[in-house]
Amino acid sequence: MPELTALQILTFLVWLVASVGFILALKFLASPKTARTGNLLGAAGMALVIAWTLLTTEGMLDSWWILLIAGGVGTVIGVIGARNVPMTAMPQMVAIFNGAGGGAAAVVALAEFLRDTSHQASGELLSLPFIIATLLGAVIGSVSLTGSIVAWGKLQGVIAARPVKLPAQQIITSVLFLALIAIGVYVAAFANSVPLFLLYCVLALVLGVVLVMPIGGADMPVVISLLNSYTGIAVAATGFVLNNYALLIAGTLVGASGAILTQLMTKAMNRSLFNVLFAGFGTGGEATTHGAGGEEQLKEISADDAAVLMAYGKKVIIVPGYGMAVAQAQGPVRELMDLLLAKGVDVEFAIHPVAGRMPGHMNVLLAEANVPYDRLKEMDEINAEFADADVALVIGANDVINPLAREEGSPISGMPILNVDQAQRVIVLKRGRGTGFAGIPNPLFSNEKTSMLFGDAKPSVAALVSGVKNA
Amino acid sequence: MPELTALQILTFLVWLVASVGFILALKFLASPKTARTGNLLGAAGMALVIAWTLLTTEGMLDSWWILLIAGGVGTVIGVIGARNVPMTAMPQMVAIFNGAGGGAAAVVALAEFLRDTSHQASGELLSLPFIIATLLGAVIGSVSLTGSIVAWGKLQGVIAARPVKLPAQQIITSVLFLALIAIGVYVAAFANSVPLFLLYCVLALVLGVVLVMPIGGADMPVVISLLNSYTGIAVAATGFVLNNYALLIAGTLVGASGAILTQLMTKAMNRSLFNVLFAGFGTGGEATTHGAGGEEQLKEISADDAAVLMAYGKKVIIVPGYGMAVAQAQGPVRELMDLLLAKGVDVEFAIHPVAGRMPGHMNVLLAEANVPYDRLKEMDEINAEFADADVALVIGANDVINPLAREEGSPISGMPILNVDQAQRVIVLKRGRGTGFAGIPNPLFSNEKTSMLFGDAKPSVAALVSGVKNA
Amino acid sequence: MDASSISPFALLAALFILVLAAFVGYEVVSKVPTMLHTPLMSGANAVHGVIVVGAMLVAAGAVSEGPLRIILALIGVTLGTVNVVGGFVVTDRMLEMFRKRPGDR
Amino acid sequence: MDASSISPFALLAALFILVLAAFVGYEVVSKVPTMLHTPLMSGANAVHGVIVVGAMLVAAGAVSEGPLRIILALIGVTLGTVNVVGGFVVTDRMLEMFRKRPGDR
Ligand SMILES: NC(=O)c1ccc[n+]([C@@H]2O[C@H](COP(=O)([O-])OP(=O)(O)OC[C@H]3O[C@@H](n4cnc5c(N)ncnc54)[C@H](OP(=O)(O)O)[C@@H]3O)[C@@H](O)[C@H]2O)c1
Ligand SMILES: NC(=O)c1ccc[n+]([C@@H]2O[C@H](COP(=O)([O-])OP(=O)(O)OC[C@H]3O[C@@H](n4cnc5c(N)ncnc54)[C@H](OP(=O)(O)O)[C@@H]3O)[C@@H](O)[C@H]2O)c1
Repeated sequence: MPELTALQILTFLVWLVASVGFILALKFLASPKTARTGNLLGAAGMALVIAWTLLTTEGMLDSWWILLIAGGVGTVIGVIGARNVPMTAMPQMVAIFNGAGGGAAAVVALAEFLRDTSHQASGELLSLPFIIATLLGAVIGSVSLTGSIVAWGKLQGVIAARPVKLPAQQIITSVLFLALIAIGVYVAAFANSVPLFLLYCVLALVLGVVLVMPIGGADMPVVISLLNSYTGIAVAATGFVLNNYALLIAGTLVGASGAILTQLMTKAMNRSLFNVLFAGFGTGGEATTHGAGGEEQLKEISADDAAVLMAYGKKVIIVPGYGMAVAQAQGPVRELMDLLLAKGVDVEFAIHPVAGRMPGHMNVLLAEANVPYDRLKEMDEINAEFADADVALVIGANDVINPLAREEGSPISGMPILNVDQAQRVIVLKRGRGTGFAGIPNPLFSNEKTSMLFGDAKPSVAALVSGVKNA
Repeated sequence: MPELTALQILTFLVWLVASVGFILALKFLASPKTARTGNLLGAAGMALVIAWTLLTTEGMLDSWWILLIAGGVGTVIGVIGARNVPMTAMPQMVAIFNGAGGGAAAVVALAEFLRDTSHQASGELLSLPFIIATLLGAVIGSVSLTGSIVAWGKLQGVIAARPVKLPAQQIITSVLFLALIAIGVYVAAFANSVPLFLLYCVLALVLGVVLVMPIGGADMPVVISLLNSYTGIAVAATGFVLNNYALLIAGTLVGASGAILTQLMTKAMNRSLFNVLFAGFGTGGEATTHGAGGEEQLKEISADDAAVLMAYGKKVIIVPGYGMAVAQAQGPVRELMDLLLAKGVDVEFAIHPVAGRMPGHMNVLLAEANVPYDRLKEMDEINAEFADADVALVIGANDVINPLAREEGSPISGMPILNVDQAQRVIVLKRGRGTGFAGIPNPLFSNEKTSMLFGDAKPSVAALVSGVKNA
Repeated sequence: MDASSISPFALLAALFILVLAAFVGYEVVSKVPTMLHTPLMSGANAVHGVIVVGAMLVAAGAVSEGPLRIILALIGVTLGTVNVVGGFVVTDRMLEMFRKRPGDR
Repeated sequence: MDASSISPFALLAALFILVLAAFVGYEVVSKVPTMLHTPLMSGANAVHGVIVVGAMLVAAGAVSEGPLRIILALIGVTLGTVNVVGGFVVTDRMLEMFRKRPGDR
């Protein structure tokens, strides 16, 4: 390695500063108070390294129009997408951004391969660590790109959300894997062939589709988190190829953090990652929402009666679930909280770790509706308090309060649940007899403490609001 | 940088593996269950890197007798010291080991300086980053060496434990600092002079003494933790000089962890590091233990009466403090616990974060006596439970239960304390009217709920044990 | 630095950095509370948007290297920009909602 | 590697490693509960005992470099060995006491 110029030394220092920014961006997420500052620090580090690369790289400004067009288009898409996406569509949005990153990593790996083979004397091979990292960046980035697109499609309803198994799913997957390994080894060790590298990328793109198609729509958040980790690894690999420590560190950070986040998510659902990826379990909200649920008589309650119960109680615990997200009912829910608090009723929210369809889903929605976050209690904290509650108001939650989880033999067995059944009264808001994500009946609904208030959660809550006003 | 040989590449990998071992050694301390495994992993990493260096370094085996003598002596001292030290003398022991590390770092820095200047053409200067790191390693290592020795002496009673201010303390410290800076700059930038470097080391040794002498014996644990961090930094600096990543990473890890541990300790005492280092606050147990305490009548209780109170209570909370450590009473305390549990009394221990004279002091002692660690409750957890306790049994604790901390104007104001005064009855075991570490009276002792059981804690607890047996 | 001629020392240094960064990522993220897991996902997503820097390096000098490279540069920079801009903006939008102090209305 | 001729690149790599290791140290240690703070102190103490490796490098070849170097090597290796051996043994001794499972007698 030749001596470094002053410019190169400064470049290293810029990378270091940017990397510290990235670390702080993740570190400051430890508390909602510092999280936003952290994100801004991350963005500042990013701006620094982008600006530095722009201004100091030889030949960069010759390509000004490429940067202007591509950067402009990318910025417009990014900003418009990010600004306008409804909170319920957040997982899809993250999937798209993640896929874009994976695609970019694959493109960079490909371009590096092309550049370096073009300088190569015939018969000579690129150094092994270099070509291995290039292949890794290309394959993982490609899988992440198409996998993310499929995940987006499933959540957006563009592709069937149910698990779509190909005719010979296992065989196809195995063949693809073996082909990728074989071509990879050949390209690395025997001939740095451009056509084979391209074939390699195409197969990886196909693999991304094949891997995600058989997974149910409702499991997509786990898949997206995993693909996020993959993109991180792809970026780290290209960082290795380019000997660029900003990419290396950022990619590794994300690779590690995505991996542990995925693990935390599957653990909260009491499933293994293997089960998520290969068992075809999640069938996606709408598909099976209606029909199941059995024939038991369910006791109904009118909105006004429910409102009176709450208004004259001492403590109400609200249990939001996926249905609140679907109905976009968080605004009215907050109004309800305000009214009850004004009447001297103690109101708290019980947040199950996997309520909704993405981690922290309920927190984001309720924060959007300005519910102060010290009213949101995590499961372990609130479970002891249900016994003191006059009313547990369940808004579109189902699996996370299903007592079957306490018994053997159901798909959710062993998942910790909210002890809603310990409250004096349980009022459940849902549209009909639909099951939740796991597709199983919920005996809580026929419990004698429970009364149902049928209908879409948004008008139902609005009715409760006016009920409380009049009470 | 020339191409690396295979041996050099393997050396890097050995460093990496060892570094992971060091990280895991610290990481696994997050839980008592994994802590010991972690320590073994750290030791394994250490053994690996030592063995590798021994076997692969050119010229190493020519010096076999140096290694044999020095390694043998060091091992004997280390093992004998570590095996035989009583738990109460742990801080001193850590101080000695830490000082040894600091001294070794200074020696290595000095030797590197000598080796490199001897190869130097006259008038030529060593590269700036290299010489700066060498100077840092030498100065910090030297300060750590003598500072640790003084800390050891104060705790061991070899040197007066009270703060010993030199006649013109501030002036001497300032002059030393300025001299070190001036010589350092001169040696680095103008002449790599060996005599000046030696003078530099000597001044640093003096500085270590001058900095620690004015600090009270009881503040030594904080000082030792800080010096531990210093040694880490010195080791990292020599790692930089030798371009040895095992030293660099290990030193940095310890530097960072020592710094945050020091911060946690001062925070738990509600003081600033500045206050600890410069205010001459801690005066050390024995020195002022007797005399203060005022003239109020203190109510006494006999051991048998106290035993009856506990044996027929439902819940007893034991509050151990420094006095239990001095009296080595942990064994009898555990017997007492066993007896009470056998009688159906619920027994728990309230562990204040700064009870004793080192962090986790009480935990170590009680663990030594086989008290299961789920009976030890941290302050935040247990404070709510005192109201339910029939008896709070205070064994040689004082400051950590002093209600003056809740008021303004005392040296411990603002320090969180254990709410012992909320128990039905408080029984205090101490020798006489001695004050605690902070040297202030404790109004709790004249509280009407409180009864004193005077005497050394060990026989007192033994008396309680036989009292409970007969009750 | 010409990438394909990475020295073994640079490789080894990168390996150390990789291992340490993985530890940092793991430790830092395991302290994030569940309620911030969605912003964490999108924040981490934004961080790997730094790949846009790699794409810019593809663009540098692309004009003189023919249309294939220009096309790759266009695609790479567009995708990378979408990732980085979208990622940070959407994370900021989510986190803004968490900004309210406890007790606020 | 001759130390005094460290290349700028090696310096920079060391800087990255330093910063990342500092983060790792900070994060890892801030998860250690109070009750393990004393073993933490002595465990960290043992870890910096790796300085004995530096002292061994002083010893290597010392015999041919005269008495001063031999003395330095003797002192350095002795001190380093005390640090590393004593540190790990004493930490292990302390941690052994914590090994009992909750509820054991
Ligand atoms: N949080 C995550 O990260 C994550 C990720 C993947 C999977 N999951 C899984 O998702 C599930 C989450 O449980 P959950 O209790 O929140 O939800 P859920 O079990 O999916 O139940 C949602 C309920 O809301 C009702 N609902 C739907 N739309 C509604 C509307 N517009 N108005 C009123 N009610 C409506 C549905 O019944 P009707 O059809 O009768 O209205 C349904 O029973 C868990 O099984 C979890 O494992 C979570
Ligand atoms: N834990 C740490 O890391 C750390 C570090 C530095 C400083 N400190 C400081 O140390 C203090 C710790 O508080 P603490 O409540 O544990 O202890 P303390 O306030 O120092 O009080 C100890 C008490 O034990 C009694 N005692 C001494 N020897 C005894 C014996 N053989 N038998 C029975 N009683 C005996 C003494 O009274 P008699 O003389 O009347 O017997 C004294 O009042 C705090 O002020 C803290 O800030 C702690």
